[in-house]
Amino acid sequence: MRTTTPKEDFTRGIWRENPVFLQMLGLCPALAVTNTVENAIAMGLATFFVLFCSSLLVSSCKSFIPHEVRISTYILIIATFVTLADMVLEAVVPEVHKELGAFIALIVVNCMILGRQEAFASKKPVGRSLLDATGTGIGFLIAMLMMGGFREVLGMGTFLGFELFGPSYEPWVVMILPAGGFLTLGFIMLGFGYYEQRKIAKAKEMSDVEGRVTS
Amino acid sequence: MSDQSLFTIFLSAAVINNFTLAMFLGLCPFMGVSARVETAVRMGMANIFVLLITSICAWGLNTFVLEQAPFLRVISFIIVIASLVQIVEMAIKKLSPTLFRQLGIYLPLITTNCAILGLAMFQTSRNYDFLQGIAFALGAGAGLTLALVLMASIRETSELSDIPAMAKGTGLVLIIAGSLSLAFMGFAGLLSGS
Amino acid sequence: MSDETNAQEASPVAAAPEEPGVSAVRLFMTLAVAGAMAGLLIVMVNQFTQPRIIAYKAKMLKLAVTEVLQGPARYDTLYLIDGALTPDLPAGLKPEKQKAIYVGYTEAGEIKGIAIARGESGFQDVVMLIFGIDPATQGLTGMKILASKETPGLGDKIYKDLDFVQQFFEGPTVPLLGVKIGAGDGAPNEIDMITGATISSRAVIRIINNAVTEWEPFFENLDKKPVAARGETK
Amino acid sequence: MSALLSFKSGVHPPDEKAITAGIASRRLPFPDELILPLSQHLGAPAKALVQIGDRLQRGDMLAEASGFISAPIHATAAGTVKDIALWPHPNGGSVEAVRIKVDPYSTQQTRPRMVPRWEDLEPSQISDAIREAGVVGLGGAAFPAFVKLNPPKDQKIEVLLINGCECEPYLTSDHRVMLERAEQVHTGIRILLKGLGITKAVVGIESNKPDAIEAMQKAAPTDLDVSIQPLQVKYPQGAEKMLIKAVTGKEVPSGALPSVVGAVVQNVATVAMISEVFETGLPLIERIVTVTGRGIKKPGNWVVPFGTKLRDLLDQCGGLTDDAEEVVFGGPMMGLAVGNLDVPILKGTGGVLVLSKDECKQQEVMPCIRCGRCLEACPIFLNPQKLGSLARVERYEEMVETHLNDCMLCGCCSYACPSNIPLSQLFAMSKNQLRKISS
Amino acid sequence: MTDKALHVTASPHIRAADDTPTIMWSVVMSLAPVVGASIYFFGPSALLVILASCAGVLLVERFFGTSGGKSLFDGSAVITGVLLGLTLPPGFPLWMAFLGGAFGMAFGKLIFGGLGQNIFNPALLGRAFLQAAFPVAITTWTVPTENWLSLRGDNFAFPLMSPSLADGMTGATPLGLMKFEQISTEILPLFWGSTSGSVGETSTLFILLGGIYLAARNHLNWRIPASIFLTVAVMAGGIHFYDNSYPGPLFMLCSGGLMLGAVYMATDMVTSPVTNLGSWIFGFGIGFLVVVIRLWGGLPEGVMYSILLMNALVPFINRATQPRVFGTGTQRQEGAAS
Repeated sequence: MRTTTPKEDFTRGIWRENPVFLQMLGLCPALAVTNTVENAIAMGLATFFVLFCSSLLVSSCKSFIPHEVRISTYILIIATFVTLADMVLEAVVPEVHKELGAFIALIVVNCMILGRQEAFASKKPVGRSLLDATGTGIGFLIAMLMMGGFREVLGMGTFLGFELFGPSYEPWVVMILPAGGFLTLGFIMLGFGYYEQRKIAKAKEMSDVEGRVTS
Repeated sequence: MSDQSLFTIFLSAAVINNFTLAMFLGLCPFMGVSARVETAVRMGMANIFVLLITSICAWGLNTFVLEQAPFLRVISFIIVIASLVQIVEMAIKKLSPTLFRQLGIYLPLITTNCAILGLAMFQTSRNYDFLQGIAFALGAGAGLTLALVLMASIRETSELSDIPAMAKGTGLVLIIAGSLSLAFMGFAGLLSGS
Repeated sequence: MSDETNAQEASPVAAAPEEPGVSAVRLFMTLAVAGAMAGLLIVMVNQFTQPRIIAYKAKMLKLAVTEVLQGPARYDTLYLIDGALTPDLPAGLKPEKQKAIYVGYTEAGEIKGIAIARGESGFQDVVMLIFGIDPATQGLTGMKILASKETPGLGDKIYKDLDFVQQFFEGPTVPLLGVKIGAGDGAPNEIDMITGATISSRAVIRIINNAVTEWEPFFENLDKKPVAARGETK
Repeated sequence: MSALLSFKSGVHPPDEKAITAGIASRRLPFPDELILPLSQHLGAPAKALVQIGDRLQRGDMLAEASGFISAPIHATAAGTVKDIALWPHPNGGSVEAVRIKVDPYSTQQTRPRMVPRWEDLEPSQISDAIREAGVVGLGGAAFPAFVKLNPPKDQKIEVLLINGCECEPYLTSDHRVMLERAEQVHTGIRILLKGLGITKAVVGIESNKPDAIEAMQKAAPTDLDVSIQPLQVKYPQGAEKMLIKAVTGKEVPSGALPSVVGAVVQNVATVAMISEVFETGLPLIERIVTVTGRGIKKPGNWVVPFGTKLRDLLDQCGGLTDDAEEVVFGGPMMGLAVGNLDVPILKGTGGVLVLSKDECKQQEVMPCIRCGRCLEACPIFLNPQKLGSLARVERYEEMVETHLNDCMLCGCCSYACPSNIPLSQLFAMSKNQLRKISS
Repeated sequence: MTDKALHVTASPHIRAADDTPTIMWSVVMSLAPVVGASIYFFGPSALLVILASCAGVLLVERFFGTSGGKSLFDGSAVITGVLLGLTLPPGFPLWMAFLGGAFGMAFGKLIFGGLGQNIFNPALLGRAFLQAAFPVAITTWTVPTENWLSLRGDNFAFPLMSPSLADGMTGATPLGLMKFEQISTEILPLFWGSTSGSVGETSTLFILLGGIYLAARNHLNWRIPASIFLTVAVMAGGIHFYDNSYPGPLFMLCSGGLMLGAVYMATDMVTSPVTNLGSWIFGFGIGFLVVVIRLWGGLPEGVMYSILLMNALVPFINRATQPRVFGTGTQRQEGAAS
């Protein structure tokens, strides 16, 4: 594995290797609970919490965990923090908890978290792991916010409950339905694809120009 | 809430609130394994099998073990399911090496497949009894398989088309999934028609 | 299957030569310790959160019952045990798993109404609601949707459209009959349905009618057997 | 119509046979020069036996067969070998050919008999005689005719099928053969039956040639079990497998030869020429060729010596019209377009088609709209739609799984395709690619 | 004789007369009476809605299509636009119709690579999107007004804003009446088309005429509508016979979008199976789903969803109904045995 700087550990997950948009991890929550910005933020924060705590624990205990049972142990650790997050959310913000429902428990099976443990926390020192977890967590939060924002603004005409376009706005109900989740992520991925293509085209153009100049 | 008939539960999980297209569960195989119809079918079958076991286990754990400690559900479900999938994996490896090779890395992923844990959690929060749980698991499995096979056959066809470069890969799959989800909305209200 | 082969199969990528000597005992111990610690942590946090969660649930239930019974002086929870209603829950049974109704009383100790919760399939998924009924007049005293995934902007009008909800507080008699707005002839059991959300409207009406049918046999006994003041008071 | 025997699927292109069907065949004057490519048949090219300057009589063998599936080539007119060099071939590209300067003063009379009388031969010797006479299938594929007379020992031949369908639109050479040489055809059948050691033959003729059916029926011998079977007009009725299916109801298994189902198929023109070969004692040196289409001034049917240059033949027919667009060797469905008028007429050339602009208007290729017409057209029941899309993305292995090798390139799918996708061309190219990959 | 430049093309050198643009334009032409009838019944609103959806489709095709506008002339995009317009209510806001056309074209067709490569019928996908996005507007059926020239609803609602509709201007479709109020509609008006409903779906007569014309020219696969009609008639008939509170087969066939869907949407060549057996299965599936959704589903109408669902199944049907290749399979044994 290529060595990375601490700064890279942190920034990588935020955008360049965004867990949702570029690694296609954690799709289930990114699609299921992003119908409002509020839900998206709550989910993002809960996931962030679990990721951060699990990374902390895993990277600090990595020398005690035999290789054979590492996955089981990671899952156990993650599940513990998920349960904690679940209980705390239910006690503190019961309304949001009701909206998110079983999807909080499903943070356990968010491949992004297990993936970070296996790929990073179990191999790197605590500080680096926390940087990585923070970066990835922020990346996930950003993705959730983008999804939630797009869907809530179009689907209800509001952002975090604030009306944006006045009372006679015609909401695009489809956006807050399941189909809207797929379509929104699809639009974003198409945007990424378009950007990628343009970059490739530009690079090609540049090399063509250079080729012409040198020849 | 557990007044629903078995058929209602089955139909709801299979088409009306399709596990993948409306509840977003089991997306990893949906995006990953759904490039070939044969693999999708087998993956679906493996899922149905694991879902059934999960449902029975979740019901057993809830009724007999976790009566007093509901807060340990997530942990105990995930552990029991993980061990079960391990066993299934070994069994498949032994019984059908071809199948094992084709499903490759996705079999262990069934453990961390939201559909499995999701089934256990939803079944619990809806207070399903044993038979309702079975119906739920079968419905969910049928729904997953249906979505997988549809997606796989559509992708097989689309592979031969001139997909615009920007849509190659995930973009197209998501748009297809969105379209499927739109189409499945036609089943809404199927059980409440007067 | 031995542990070594198992581990190798599970992680073909782990090319690092492993010590063959990691004993099964150690593996087991690691998991056991981790499990024990996890359990401990969860139980500890649970100690703090559980009371709040229970209190919140109770509060929400009380709010709902109070709303649909239009402010009873107090109400009792009656459980259906072995085909009879009883305020006492036999030991070992969990309250949330039992079928129950909530009987509200006036200051004078007369029955003000009965609140019943029930869920059935709506347009998308299960619609869960609670409603109050006055057994004397067979008229509803209120209705509140507890949970629903009905289509936003359309089916969700069953709790967002206040005109629709208000009708259930105005004492319509059971069995309810859904009619198109303006198409009714003024009978006391008519409910104007929501334009464009007929299925969801009908689901609400159906759920209430079914609940009444199910619980009606018990209504008469209630009158004869006023329960002593106990349970929660307002 | 529906009562007539046929196969499933296929297409119904307009037959356009009226242009030449009524024109009796005439002998083409010997040209000044003949071009005889060493590869005029399916299989290994023949090996030249002559040298520049050699004087040849009409019927002299100038190249011998080189292998089991191969055929000798004979001089089709008396003259001098001018050159042995590469020459444009109708299939495209150039192949080794013997150029003969025709002796303008020769009477082109027949020398003493080169082929023995068939009556004198044992059954087993008949096939050898046919082989020596250089007879190949005149239906188009030019498969050496004797091979079919030697089926594998474990396969019992029950019936000889004579292909008089001529299902390609425009062409009428077989039609003329049946009208003008019905007796000869029946003699040919007699010879082949003797060679095969069986007694049953069926002649399949598409019902758009009632006069040919009548002529053949009139000439049929009474001592042999030969029946004339009218068939539905449909392309490709004349393909071996389709003819067998139509007449016997049996399907030749995928990848197998007709002998597996007990049938041997010969083209009606081949049979007539076999008879002629034994009659005259000369090897196969000429055939009837239809020159037709709206791009030729005087269409007709001609008895043409092999090696005649296309240019000479077309000149004889008055030349091309102004709107002539494409010259095709063979029929419009499977024939090959030629770009060079110097190519010679070969053993397998049943017709020369000169299409006008209107007849072969160039149409833009559109995307496939999955209308399914190619599936309805394919006589082999392939899925050309899928094969076509696989070919587009060059997934040749999957094409083989989709039964590409069963495709006989009949062109039905291309004909039917409303989007003008050159399906059969794609399949031919894919087959070539696969051959390259495997070799 | 002078040599002239000869064309050298691959065989076959002749082609069947039908080509794709011919087929497409003949479908458009056959829709003309349907469009005419819609204008007759619903006034200028009908034309406006059709034009708006066509505009959405054509603009997207022009600016995002790969052929750079050439495909505008093969008729395929026009069909999508007209068909989408025909499935919308007459009073539908034009901006929504435009959006539906644009969505259907972009995500139903272009994203799959354009003409011939899409999985879902683009017109119906556009409509499904509109149905999910604006469920109220798309089920608001305006009643006919006295004045033929007046608009039927709020066609000119400001983009992104809700249409406004005065009370009393809306009615219910025959299917809605049947489902929610158990009121049946006479067959004759259904057949002629003078009922409320989407712009182009009401007139069974004109749609059937168009279908017969296309079938006669072999421009549509008659097996698909035939199997849909058959399935619906048999199922609805059986259920009606068993419990006559359910609508009868004639009502089922003539009401709602069944005719339009069966004749023009389901038969879209690109999104229907390539095999004949597949076509029968496809039609049967659509008919079955239509009856199930109409009788037991939440919506009064299910044709759009039925077709989309079966569209999704088409690649699978194509796979499963591959024809038996000549000389393989069962026939071979028969041949070998005899």
